[in-house]
Amino acid sequence: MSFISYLLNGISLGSVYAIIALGYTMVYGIAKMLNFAHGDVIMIGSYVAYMAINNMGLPIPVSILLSVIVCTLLGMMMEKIAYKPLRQASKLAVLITAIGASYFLQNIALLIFGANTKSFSSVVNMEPIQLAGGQLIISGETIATVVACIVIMACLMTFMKYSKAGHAMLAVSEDSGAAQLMGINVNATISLTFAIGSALAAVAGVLLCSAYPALTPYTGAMPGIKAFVAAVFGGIGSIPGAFIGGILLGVIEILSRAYISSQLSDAIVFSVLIIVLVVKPTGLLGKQIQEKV
Amino acid sequence: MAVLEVKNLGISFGGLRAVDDFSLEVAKGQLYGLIGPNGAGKTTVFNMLTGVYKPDNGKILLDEEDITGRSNIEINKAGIARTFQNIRLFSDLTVLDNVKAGLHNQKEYIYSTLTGILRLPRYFQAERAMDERAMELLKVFDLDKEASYKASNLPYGKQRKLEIARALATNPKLLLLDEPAAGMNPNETQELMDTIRFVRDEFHMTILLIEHDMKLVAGICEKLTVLNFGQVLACGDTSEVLQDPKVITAYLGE
Amino acid sequence: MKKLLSLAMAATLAFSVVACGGTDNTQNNDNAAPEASEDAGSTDAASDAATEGDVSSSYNGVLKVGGIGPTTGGAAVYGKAVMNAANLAVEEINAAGGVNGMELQFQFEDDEHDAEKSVNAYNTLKDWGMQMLMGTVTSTPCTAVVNESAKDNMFHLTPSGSAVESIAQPNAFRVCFSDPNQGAASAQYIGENGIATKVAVIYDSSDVYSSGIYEKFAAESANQGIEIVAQGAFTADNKTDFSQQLQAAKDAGAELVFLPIYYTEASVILKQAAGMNYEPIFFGCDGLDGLLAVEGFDTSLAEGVMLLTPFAADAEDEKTKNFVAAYQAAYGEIPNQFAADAYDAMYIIKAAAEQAGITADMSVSDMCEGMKTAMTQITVDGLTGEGITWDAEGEPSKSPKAVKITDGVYTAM
Amino acid sequence: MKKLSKTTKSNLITYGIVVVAYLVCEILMRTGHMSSLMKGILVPLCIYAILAVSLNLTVGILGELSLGHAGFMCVGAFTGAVFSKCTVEMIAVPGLRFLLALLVGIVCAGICGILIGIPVLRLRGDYLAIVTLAFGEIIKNLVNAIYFGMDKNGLHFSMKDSIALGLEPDGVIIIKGAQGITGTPTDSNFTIGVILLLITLIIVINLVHSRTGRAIMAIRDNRIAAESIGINITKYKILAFSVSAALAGAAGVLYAHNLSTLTALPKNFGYNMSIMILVFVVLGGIGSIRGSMIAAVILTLLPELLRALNEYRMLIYAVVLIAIMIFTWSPKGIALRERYSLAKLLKRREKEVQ
Repeated sequence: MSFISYLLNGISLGSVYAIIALGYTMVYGIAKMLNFAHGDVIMIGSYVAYMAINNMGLPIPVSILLSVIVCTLLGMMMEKIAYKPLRQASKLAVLITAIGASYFLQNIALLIFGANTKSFSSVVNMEPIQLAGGQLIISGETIATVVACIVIMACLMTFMKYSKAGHAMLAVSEDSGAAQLMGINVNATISLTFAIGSALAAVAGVLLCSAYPALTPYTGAMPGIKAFVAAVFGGIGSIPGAFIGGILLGVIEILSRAYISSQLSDAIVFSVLIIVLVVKPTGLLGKQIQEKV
Repeated sequence: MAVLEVKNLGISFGGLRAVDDFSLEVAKGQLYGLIGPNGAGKTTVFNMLTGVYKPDNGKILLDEEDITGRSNIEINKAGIARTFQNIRLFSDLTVLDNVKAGLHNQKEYIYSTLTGILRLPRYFQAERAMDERAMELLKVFDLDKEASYKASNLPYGKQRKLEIARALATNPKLLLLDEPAAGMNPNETQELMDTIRFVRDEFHMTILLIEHDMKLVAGICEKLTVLNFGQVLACGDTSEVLQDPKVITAYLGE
Repeated sequence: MKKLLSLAMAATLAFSVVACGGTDNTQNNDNAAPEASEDAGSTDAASDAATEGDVSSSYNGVLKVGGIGPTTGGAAVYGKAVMNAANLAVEEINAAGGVNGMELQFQFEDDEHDAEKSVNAYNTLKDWGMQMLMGTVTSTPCTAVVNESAKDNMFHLTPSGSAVESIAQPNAFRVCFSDPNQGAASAQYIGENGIATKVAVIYDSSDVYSSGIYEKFAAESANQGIEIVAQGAFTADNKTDFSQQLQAAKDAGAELVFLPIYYTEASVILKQAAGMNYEPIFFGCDGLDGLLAVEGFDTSLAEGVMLLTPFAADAEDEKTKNFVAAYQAAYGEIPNQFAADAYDAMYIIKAAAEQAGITADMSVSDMCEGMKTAMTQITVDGLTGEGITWDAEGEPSKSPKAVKITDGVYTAM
Repeated sequence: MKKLSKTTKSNLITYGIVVVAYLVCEILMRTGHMSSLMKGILVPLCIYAILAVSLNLTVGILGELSLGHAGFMCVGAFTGAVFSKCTVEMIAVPGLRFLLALLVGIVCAGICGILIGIPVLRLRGDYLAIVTLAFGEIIKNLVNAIYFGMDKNGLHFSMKDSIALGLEPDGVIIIKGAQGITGTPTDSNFTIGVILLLITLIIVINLVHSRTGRAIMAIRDNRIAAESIGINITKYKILAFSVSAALAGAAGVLYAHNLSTLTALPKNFGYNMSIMILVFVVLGGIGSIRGSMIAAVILTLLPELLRALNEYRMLIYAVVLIAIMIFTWSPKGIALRERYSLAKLLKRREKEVQ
């Protein structure tokens, strides 16, 4: 019985990772860059939602919408100011810029919102489901996150498969030069990707802080890294991969904490990642790239 | 005596039989051409010969030594060097260093990492000898004046030449050239033909080359093998092969 | 070719000059410009320090006290609280005539909760002309700085550096309890009052404070007949989710969950425990103070939480009320226990300095000697305890108050 | 032949910068013209310069992105500190003790480099980056869970807590989990730091300009071509990686002996530190040894010199990072740069140094 509840806990945590990883993997797939600032966009999204609910007294759906809008704009702005000029530059330069952007967001949040922890009140008003006579409890947040995660994944996959913009994204991710020649506006496509990725970050932020309510300027950093690991785990660039990677990561983390060592769970999670990558060098669902000689 | 002897070589990718039952014999000092339409499997043959791909079946003998299935590093050590269809230079190294990298495994220039770090006398001696040898090779290709250039700053034609120079630096028994004239204008091609011939004569080298430029093939190759759909279509002296109706059909279509 | 070479040489030279300029930036001020007043003054003092190891600073009846703590980074909340409260105390002290007639000057430097940065901050303060140190806020940096301050024989009072090693030198004292002290006191309190016998602990194994308390608590529990049925650790990188630790505690049937951690994590733990219908007694140390002040926190979750803390922001005594009101007016938030420690620290410095008869023209080392003796003689009534005294080791002797949260406020037990 | 003399000259300039900087600092220190801050920060400057130079070997010369460099530093720091603490009574001469600790740290970090390099270097690009990041985090996590003590019965080890060590009353706990190591003898000083930096520079520069270095750079520029001329990819990758790790270990030992306390926090041994070192390397010019050294010094000093700005300091640091990247890499930035002569000079320099 405790195993099942650990499993549920793991899925709950994993679905948060998954939802962040979806944003990560989108941006990576198209822009081919590790957006280290993604976790901090999540943090900004949470703060916006927090402020909207607690200080401006807006209703929850409006607050979430506001947070999504702010994050979308923020993501597009970041892309325009910091990443776009470096489209042709060395990958490392882009990485450093992303790190710079991450520091920037953290410190600006520190200045605006202060260092004090804010306790985020949950946006999910759902009674927990009790199973097996109250021994298994599935919280409303868990259900909301898992459902949101699956819905977003399905939407993204449909979007990629059937919409024109989605096709453009696929084309850009395969070969941006060729896509440009085919008349696809690469800049607009990448901008759109950042917009979608950041909008997802806002949703992720709200759900993350609903489930784990301590909000500080550094809230996004570690979940961001974990989600990044999850995205790599599942095969970075792959949308279902991000979902599977996120859930697996959460489950492994909780189970290793429960059955092996609570101090070493990070080490275990990262070791599993390494083993997976050594066996399958591009992650669980990643494309194998054969270099042509 | 055959430097290279290939028997019934074959490889499949997925369900596709890329090369099937390929046999070849190249004699010492020969200039041998491997031709065929696009997608015939020429580069795949090269990749099997140099150990990039492991053949599913067949045998490769170099100087009667079986080198089938060895890694590309071992095969290079055994004596096969190559160039690439799409130029693969060490683009951020100087022209000189590109050739010196080719000298990496030559016994007379080897010294340990520690010797290099501590700059023992052996380091200076070996480096000096390497410089001399590399400059010699560069002179052959008329690249000595550009020795300190970054390889990526060379004009295209010279990059091709540098690749050959680097391959020769490994002191091979057999040199494989993958479309050496690709992207060259007629003048450059002419010059290249002279160089290849010169290399063969000067270094007593055996050369196997893939080429699309029929003028070059007809001009310098002594023997030809024609590959079509992964199989040998024709094989023999250049002039005969080029007049073979089968070969003409394969090239011109029905 | 030659031109290129010479250009390169010139560029390199220029660059190296820039680099050197960077390296000796600060001391260049000293040679070049007396008009760079603040820097020049500080470097003078520093150069004295270099030769003698003691600083005689400006004589205008000013006592310069430095503070160190994190004001950026993940631990910024603690550093800022200390900085704010200390500034508040300094203003009050100066308004009331200063320390022994000297004007108290306070400067606070950021250390990002990093030992190396902390030493840099210490040295920066020395350049400023610091004569006493009130810091550092967090334990590990404090341990690093205490070695440096001992070399200079500078009086060192940490408001909240609670690790044993944080005051391992004779020049160092502290305001807060030491970690082992809190761990032992918690176990004794639980045991003696018979609150619970089956106890689970959730602690931050990557944190000095938390693991320090946990270890002593575990050791003392054995003497108190308390059984630790589950121990769940987390780390700084892994403090998003506590469901597993809580589940383990629940499954093990723990009646009490001991939380030797800070309130940020505790707020999440309480929420998650409520989510899984787990209602043990939660028991914490001074780190839990601040829980009720977390913005947006549903205080009903904290109902029944017990903590041993020397300070509670909604205590009813005059001192606390005044302090909290002043702090809130100045900074718009409710002070936590770090703030209280810092506020007390400034008054302790004042009391000890007056006891020792410190004057502005004394050397740092002489001040330290005087303060060391005075510290063991004074008795201070502060926010964090009545009648606090110190032993020569630097440990304060005060009794923690056990409080329980009922109806959203602390009530004494 | 001219080329050779040019690189030699460039290298001598690099060494010269270090020696001159050292002499200037020593003179200022001896004559009492140096601020306490500068005196305190000299050893860290050496540490970060060593780290930057050593990471450049992986990133610039080998061409692989590593985000776990701080992990090797951590290994060096902890093994070195444990050695020093264990032998503090046996070996009375600080210099000798430090030298031995240094060896221990270097060897352990180097071995870790090999162990990690073997599986990791088979991966490419971003996957390699994330795995090195993972290794760094694993090392940090493990170190935080280690309890290690010594008493008359020998050494005791536990992954649980210090009680589980079961020490005799006279025993000392050397590593106390997250509380780390305290009371390490502060054996390092500026002179040692500079000597180590010089040795690091000599090792890296000589390695780069040797047969081995050529092979490593050949792999970086074109792996397939390197294989085709018989260069053993795995061997040289691991060699470069482990040398880089060992040097980071040396920096770690220096770090551990600079302060009396050593803990593995996310700040000093986590991925944040790895990224910071990477920033030095990228800002100094990927592959430019001298550049990374200078960038390390400037970027370590910058936050200290910006202290007056208080909380805005890190914000400005972030803006500076982004601005420099855009300035040096974006087409507009490059055009802007080329209009100014000083910038031209700098660019020439970059070309020459390689």
